[in-house]
Order: sequence, then structure tokens, then C-alpha cells
Amino acid sequence: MADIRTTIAGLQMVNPVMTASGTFGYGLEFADLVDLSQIGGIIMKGTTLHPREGNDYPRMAETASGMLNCVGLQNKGVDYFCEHIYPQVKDIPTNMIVNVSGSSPEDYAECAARINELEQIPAIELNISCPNVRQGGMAFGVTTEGASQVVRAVRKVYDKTLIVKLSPNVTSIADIARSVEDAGADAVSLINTLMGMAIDIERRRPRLSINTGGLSGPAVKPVAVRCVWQVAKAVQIPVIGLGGIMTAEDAIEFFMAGASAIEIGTGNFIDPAISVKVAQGISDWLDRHGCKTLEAIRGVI
Amino acid sequence: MADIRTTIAGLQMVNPVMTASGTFGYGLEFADLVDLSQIGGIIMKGTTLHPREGNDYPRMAETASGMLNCVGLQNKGVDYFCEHIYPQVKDIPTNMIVNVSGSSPEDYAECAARINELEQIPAIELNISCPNVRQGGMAFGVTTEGASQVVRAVRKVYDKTLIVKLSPNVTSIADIARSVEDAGADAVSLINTLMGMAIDIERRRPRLSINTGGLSGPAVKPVAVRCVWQVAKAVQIPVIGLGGIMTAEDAIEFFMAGASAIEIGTGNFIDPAISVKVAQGISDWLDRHGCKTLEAIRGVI
Amino acid sequence: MGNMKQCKDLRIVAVEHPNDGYVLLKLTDAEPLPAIRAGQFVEIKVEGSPQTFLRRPISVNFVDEERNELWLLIQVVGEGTRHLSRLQVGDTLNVLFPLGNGFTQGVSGEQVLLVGGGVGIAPLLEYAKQLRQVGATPYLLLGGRSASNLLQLDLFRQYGEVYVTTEDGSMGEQGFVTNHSVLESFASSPLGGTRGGARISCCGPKPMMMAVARWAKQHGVRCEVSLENLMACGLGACLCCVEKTVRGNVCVCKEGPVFDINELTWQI
Amino acid sequence: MGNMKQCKDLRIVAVEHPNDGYVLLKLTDAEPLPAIRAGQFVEIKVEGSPQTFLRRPISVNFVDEERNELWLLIQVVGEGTRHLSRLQVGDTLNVLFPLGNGFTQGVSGEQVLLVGGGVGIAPLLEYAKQLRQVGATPYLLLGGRSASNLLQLDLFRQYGEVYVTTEDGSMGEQGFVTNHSVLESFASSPLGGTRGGARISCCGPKPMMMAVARWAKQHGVRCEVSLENLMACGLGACLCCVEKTVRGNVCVCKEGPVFDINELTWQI
Repeated sequence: MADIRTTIAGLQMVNPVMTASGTFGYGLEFADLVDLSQIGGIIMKGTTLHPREGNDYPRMAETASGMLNCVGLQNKGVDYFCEHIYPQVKDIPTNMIVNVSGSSPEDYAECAARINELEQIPAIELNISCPNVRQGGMAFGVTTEGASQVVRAVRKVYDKTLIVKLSPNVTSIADIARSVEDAGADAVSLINTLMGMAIDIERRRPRLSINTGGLSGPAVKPVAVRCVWQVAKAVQIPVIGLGGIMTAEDAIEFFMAGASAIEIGTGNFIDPAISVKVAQGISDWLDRHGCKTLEAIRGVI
Repeated sequence: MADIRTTIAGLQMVNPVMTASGTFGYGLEFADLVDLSQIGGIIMKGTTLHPREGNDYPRMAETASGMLNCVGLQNKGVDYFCEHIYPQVKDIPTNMIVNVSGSSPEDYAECAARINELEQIPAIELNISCPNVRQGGMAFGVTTEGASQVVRAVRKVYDKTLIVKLSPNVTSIADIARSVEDAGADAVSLINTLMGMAIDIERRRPRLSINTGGLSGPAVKPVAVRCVWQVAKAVQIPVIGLGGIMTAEDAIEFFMAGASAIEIGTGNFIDPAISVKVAQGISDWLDRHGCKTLEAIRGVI
Repeated sequence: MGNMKQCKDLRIVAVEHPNDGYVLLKLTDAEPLPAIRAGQFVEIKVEGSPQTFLRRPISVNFVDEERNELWLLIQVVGEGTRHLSRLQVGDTLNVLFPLGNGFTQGVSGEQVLLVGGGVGIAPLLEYAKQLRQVGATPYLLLGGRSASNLLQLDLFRQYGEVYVTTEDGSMGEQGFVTNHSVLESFASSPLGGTRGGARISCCGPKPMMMAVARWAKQHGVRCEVSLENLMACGLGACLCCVEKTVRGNVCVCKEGPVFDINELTWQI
Repeated sequence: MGNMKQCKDLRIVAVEHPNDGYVLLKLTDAEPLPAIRAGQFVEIKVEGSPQTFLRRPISVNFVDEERNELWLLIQVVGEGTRHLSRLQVGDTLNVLFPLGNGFTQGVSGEQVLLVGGGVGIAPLLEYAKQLRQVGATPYLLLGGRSASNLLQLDLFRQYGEVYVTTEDGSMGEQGFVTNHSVLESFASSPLGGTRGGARISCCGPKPMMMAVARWAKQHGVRCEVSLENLMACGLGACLCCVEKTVRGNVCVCKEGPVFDINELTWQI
């Protein structure tokens, strides 16, 4: 049977399937429905230095083969996380990763430093691409200067695995990827959501409270595969691919495009056990095709 | 009954529905299936100064609620158009518009100048955003300098309605729009396709001959509505919206986002008569909602 | 285990069409269904419906313990629900359940006025049953646009007195539930209510729930409402279905869907 | 008018399942169907199939003028075709047709060898009929993986001699069509063909058509093949289904789907 254990910049995973931030809560919400130990890693919801109420309702709109959201980083802040959530999640038998957002390089760094102290958090995913809050890092994620500035600040204070999540809402995602690699990122994950909008024509107003939101789901998969392919050719560090993955076959596309691991986001809303099913499906696909490991197909395109 | 006659920078149309370049041929291909006189305007396939063979097969891949294409501006060149195609299309009773592409500002200008001489071509759509050819203008469309350079060159030699088609594959489409407005564009149309990729995992190769292609269809509609909303707020010239429109309700979203007219692209492949049905549906919707003209809802968001 | 969430294909044993606008699906499973509290809901996956990408939250209409059946009463509005209305006996439906917290659990001897409007009436049937089971006394005040929107009345009558209003007067008293003559008797005793001490549980369109909440507040009656915010995951993960409360934004799917009106920030 | 393209809902009058792998849909219309040339195709819209966004090109299997029926023989491979296989008599199917140019129209007295493989056999039935109608003599050489892939043989026999090959030997001669013993007799007379002067029309998987084209070239026989490139519009507008020819890239949907092998740039 194929060996799909995966290591991303020192982060060891039972398989290459992770759950994307904001789509799997803190893992606890899914404990009844899926064996969490069979997931490569759980990237918990976005955490910021200070508590955030997030955006007003409505925050979601269904679109063709996808959905828009504008949650806006609702969270109780890093202190609350450390004191109340960490104790509940630290013993979940998989990689529990914190997604970190902020409004300034200092914010990011301070939040990351606090999490650096948490023994059982082996990595963070830096969200420099949230499209849904004015100060959600999108501003940083769309310029090479801004991106490397944040990553350098965090790298100084964070010594475990540092993943940086990239935005597809840029002219050249490869340039951004190179800049965060140079700034010390251990890996990049992409794509974050595509900025979109939907209008309720009967009420004559946007379907989302802040007008625009992030598009995710199968609709964006072709854009995600393209971005992963471009970035994998541009950087040496591992690339974690995400964007509309619903099946093992979808995941294989990302591996062939150059991804070392994948994240499942919106798919968790359709099938809470999708991550484990996809992981099993990847293993089965490799067996059917006589591949011993993912390296046999990774980046073949 | 609502009056949906529309004028875009001097271009008078029986309704605000146009067919997008590359999806409706020269109109002739659809003559059996739809009353061409009931379409606001037909934007004919991309024309370049010199003939182009386009890209190799395969050029198309179906995706979730959309499709990828990499046709690559296959056309017989502007001379052939003027001598052989223009005579066949000039008397089609609607606005016959030529989509112009090129590899250099000089190419664009020379091609536009030739078409400027054709009495019954009231407008051109400048394609500075084709993602499918190395020299397809994408390079121009993704920077404000490149975009305005091409538009200025064409504006010098073209004195009829000049529409510029914008790419969504940029960090700020509003900036590009402002630059082409300053350079003399009479209107902008958006969005061109999103750059995407799909992989045939059994054959272990991209589904498209040149690896990547342009994503269109309902999947991209939320991105298109967002772009139209951003651009309509950024410029004074009319905005023509397109991207995944399949129904009159979809079109109404674009008008509410600020569009003065719309184009239907991929939808023509699903229903050859969709443009006329959408035009009728827009009129019916306005009647049902007591609107005398599109101005009653345009840009209400 | 008994009330752990599960996500599985349930078998359809009956598809009833009370009228054109509704479909009643009766589902069963090889294993005993988990314990379900009245007011909890399920998220169903609509297969083969291009317009329906996300799951759809549906309230639990009734649980038939003897037959091990779960009933879902669905109003046919869009393409997704039209698809559900075409399901056949023997088909399966993928269901994620039970979700959310239900209505306040009843205590023996208490009186509870269940106020429902439109398809919001559905979950009140199971609630009326559960209240009766613990020895509480449910009263039903049900409103609809017209008689065709008022279903399962015979079943409701098994559990308590039923009062009806319709906007077109085709059944019961004409008007909205808040216009019904019986309502006065549920005011708090100090305010002259002959059934003082009763509390209200309400489910229906938001304007109707706000009107009921306003009345309850004015008449010193405890009141809870069941919200139907747009949601994706149903598990408290996506944070899309939030409602502003005195505790800040909370997920309707996880902290709700039932809230005491004093927890909400409604302007009433 | 008689052969103008049209896009309309046709009514399904029969749904036959020759075996698990195929479905035969018989469609009709209130008005007389347009004139259809053998080898032309239709583009159908698959409703309610989330995985199927674009229309699907399907070759015309047979036209029953008396019954005003259009037959489509579809191999059930993906989600879209599975959907088609579940259609019921009375349902409608939206069809864009007739599309493309068909096979070379027959002339009285000529002999034509129709070579088909797999589902590519389907359009040859209508072609055999039309050849017979003009007084030409069709011969059928049909190949499949196994007997279950060879359908409608009785119908084919009404129009000409039928020769069969199967890869597993379950019917006819074992091997590929190019291995069939009868083939030699169709070589050009100078090369000893007893049926010299016959031409070949071929439809099937590309490797099979290339093998047939190679044989035809080597044996001095005129040969045309029907291509199945991926396409979107079917009208020559999207330029997605292009094939490289001696004239450059041309649309298979409009200039084809049938091409003389000398027009193509195949390396044979």
C-alpha cells in the first residue's frame, strides 16, 4: 500500500490532507463525525492579537459550484485561545495549527510569539490574504513588500514551521511567493478565496453585509491549480494546495501541479468526513497506479 | 413596456445585450438559430494584424459550472477580414463590432486603423487581456502603463467607439480601468477570463495544449460582478459587464453593480438563442418591477 | 452515543404531498435514530441539483420512535426543494443530524403556548409531542397565509388545543397570530392573563416572530424564538449564520436555533 | 428551411437499454424533423447533471422518416450519460441539430466499406441506410472489445453484408477490424482487391481510425474518417474542436466531423 505520510518543512503528517482555516472550527466541532487522528493537520480558525466580532450577518451566499463568505476573522483573540481553547485542543492526535491574522506586522509578530510558546502547536499559517476585513492582511498579501515585511517580522519571533497563505487576487502570485520565501517562510499555502460579490436583485442590495466576500468551492479549482503550478515552479519551499477540492482526484491534480500537501475547505461543509475520505482515496489512487509515494506524481506537469 | 434601448458612448443598441468575442463567431454561425436584429451588438472573434493559427488542440476543458479555453486568437488577419468577412457581415442588422488584439501598440493601432475605414463597423473592442497567447496583450492588460500605452496608440488612429476589454487577473482592476479611461477609451468591458488550469490525471498532462487557459461561465460570475462594481465606481465612462451571465436575473445583477450593458459569452454555447431570451427577460423584469428604463436600477448597489 | 452527531444516508419510507406547496419525507435507518430534541434540525444534501451546492437546513417535524422514523416537512420553493419533492420511496437522503439546541425542555405541569407561522409550524409538532410526554400542557397558535399553509392540524390536536389564523380568513380567525383573540389569555397574570405563567415558544418568518416577541415583552411573558439564518456547515465551524446577541455574535446553528428573546438584540 | 439548424425540445418516445453500457433514445417532434445527412450530429443539453455544464455532441444513429423519429445511441460512461440513461418516455431532451457535414453522399452503383469501432458504429447505421436508398452497396466491418459492444447488427444486415471482429473473440473474427480477412478484398484492383473501387468511411476510436487510414493509404483506397474532438458550441464559433489539416486548423464541428484522410496531417 502506498505510503502517504507527508513532511512539510519539519511538520510530520499521517497523510497530506489538512483542513483549511475557517472551515473546520477547532476540530472539536467535527469530533463526532470524523476520526481526527486520520487527518494530516487541522488549521484552526483565524486568530488575531485582539478579539474581533467579525462582520455583520449575512456573511454567506451560495453561488454556482461555490460560495461567498465574509466572516471577517471573528475570534476571541490570542489570549483567550491560549487560556481556553488550547487546553481543549492540544491533545487532539493530529497537527493542530493556528491560522494567524493581524492588522500590522507588529500584531502578527506578537500573536505569533504568543503561539510560539504553545508546546503542542507545531506550526502556524500566516493569513496575509483575508479579503474580508479592511485590516485583514489583504493589504499585505497583495504586494511583495507588504508580504515580506509581515513574514520577516513573524520569522524573527517564531521558530517552528511557518506557513504563509497567499491570495490569488494579485497580478503575479509567483512574485508574492518568492518574496515570502526570501523572507523566511517554510512553506506557502494557496489559494485563499477569490474576491467576489453577489447581489440580491429583489432587495436591491449585496448578499453579503460588507458587499464583497471570498469565493471558494469547486468553481475556483481551475484558478487554484493554475496558481499552485505557477508557484511550485517559482519557489523551493513546499507548496500546500487548496481551492475547491472535493475528491481524491481533485487532490491528485494539485499534487501533479506541484503541491506537497493539500487543504480541504468548503468541502467540509458538504461532507464533514471528506478529509479522511480524500486521504483514503489518494492512497487508493496511488495503489491503483502503482505509485509507492506521492513523489511519483508530484509536479509531473 | 420598459424601454431598454441603450447607448454606449454613441453606440446605439436595441437592447443592452451583446454577444462576447470568441463565443458567437461572426454572427453568421447563429443566423439559423436566433434573430440577430434582436441582439444589441455582436462582438466578432478576435482579429489581429497578421493571420494566426492559434494554439494546438486540445483548447477546451469543462470545469465545475464553467469551462477553460486556450484558443489563442486563431484568425485570418485583418486584411482577410476586410476583404472576405466584412462583406458578409456588414449588412447584419445590428452593431457588428470587431475585437482587436495584437502583440505591440503598433500592431493594435494598424489593425484598428484598417477597421476604422469600414463604414459599417461602428466600434471595436480592444482585447488587452487575452490570457492565451504569449503576445496576446495580456502583458499590456496587467499594468496601467501597458494598458494606457496601447489605448493611446489606438485612440490616435481610431475615431469611432473604442471599448477596452479588461483582465480580472490583476491586483487592482480599478487602476487599470482608470488608466485606459485617461488614455481615451470610450467604454470598458469586463471581465475577460480568469487564468486557470485543469489536469488530466490519468494521462498526467494538462487538459489544455498550452497548460493554462481562460476560465469562463457561471463559476466566475461572482468575480465579474465584483469587478464591475469596483470599476463602475472608479470611472466615468460606461462599463459593459460580462462573466457567467445565463439569465436575465444574472444580467440585472450586473446592471445593479453599475454596468450600462452586458455581454453573453459561454452562455451562447449552452443556448444559441440565450442573448435574445435574456434581453426579453430584462424587459419583463423591469416591467414586473415598475421600472421604465435600466437607469432605474443601474448602479443602485 | 445516543445523541452524537452523525452524517449518513437515511432511507425514504414515505413521500407525502399534503398539497402542491409541500412535501413530507419520512426517513428511517437500520440502526435506532439518535435522540432528537424538539427544535433541533438536520442538514440534508440535495443530489443532482446544479443550483444546490451547499446542504440545506431543515427542522425536524416529528420523530416516530416506534417506527424509528424521522419526518421532514419541506416547503417547495426553489430548485433544490423541488428536487426533494421528486424523491421516491426507497431513495436515500444524506442527512447530517441532529444539529443545534432545541426548544426549552418542558417540565411537568407547565403550560406552553407554541406559536407557529408558515413552514415554521413544522418543528412545533414534535415539540408539542415532547411537552405532552413530560406532562406539560401545550397550546397551539398557528398562522398561515391561507388554509393551504396549515398542515397536520389533526396531529397537532392530539397534543393540545389548536387556534388558527389565516391572512385571507380561509380558516380560523382572519389576520396574524398576534391578532388572535386567545392571545390575551396568555398575558402574565398581573396583566390579566387567565393562563398566566404560560411561556411562549415561537417559530416562523422573522417579522412574525418579532411581532410575537414584542407582544410577549409587553405582556410579561417569557418567550423563545427559533431562528432560520442562512448557514453553511451547521456545526459552528463556518461562522456564517451568526446572530447578534447580548453575548456578541453567536452561531445560530450551534448556540441556537432557539434563543430567549432577551438574549437577542432585536429592536422590539 | 428543410435543413436549417434548430435548437428545440424533442419528445422522447422510447428509451431502450440494449445492455448496461448503452442507452438508445428515440426522439420525435410535432413538426417534421429537418433533413439530416448521415454523419451529422446533434448537441444535447443534459439537465440536472451538476457535472455536465456544456452540451454533449452525439452522432445521429438513425432517422425513421415514417415515424419522424431521431435515434441517438449513447454509451453510458460518465455522470452526464448516466443521467441520459435515466430519462423516461415522455420526457423532453433539448437538441441542437443538425450539425456538421456528414459522410460523402453515395452515388448509385458505388461500393462503400463502412468501418466502425465501439460507439463509433452508431452513425454507420443511418449511413448504410442512405447509401442503400441511393442504390449504392454498403459493406459493414464492425469491431468491438467484445460482443456486448456490437449492437443493432440485425438492423445493419438489412442494408448490407456485415463482418465482425471482437478483441476477445466473443463474436466474429478475433482481433481488430484491420485484422479481418475480408479487408484484403477491398484493396484497390491493382493491389488485387476483388472489390476494387470501393471507398471506406470510418468512425471509431482514433487509434482504430488511424490504423484503418494507414491500411487504406497503403492499399490505394479512398478513405474518410469521422472525428470526435472535444467541442463546445458545435457551430464553428468557439474554435475549440480544431483539427490540423492541410488547410490549417479547422473546426471539426463545422468543416467536419468527416474528413478525407488526405486532408488531415496524421502521421500514417
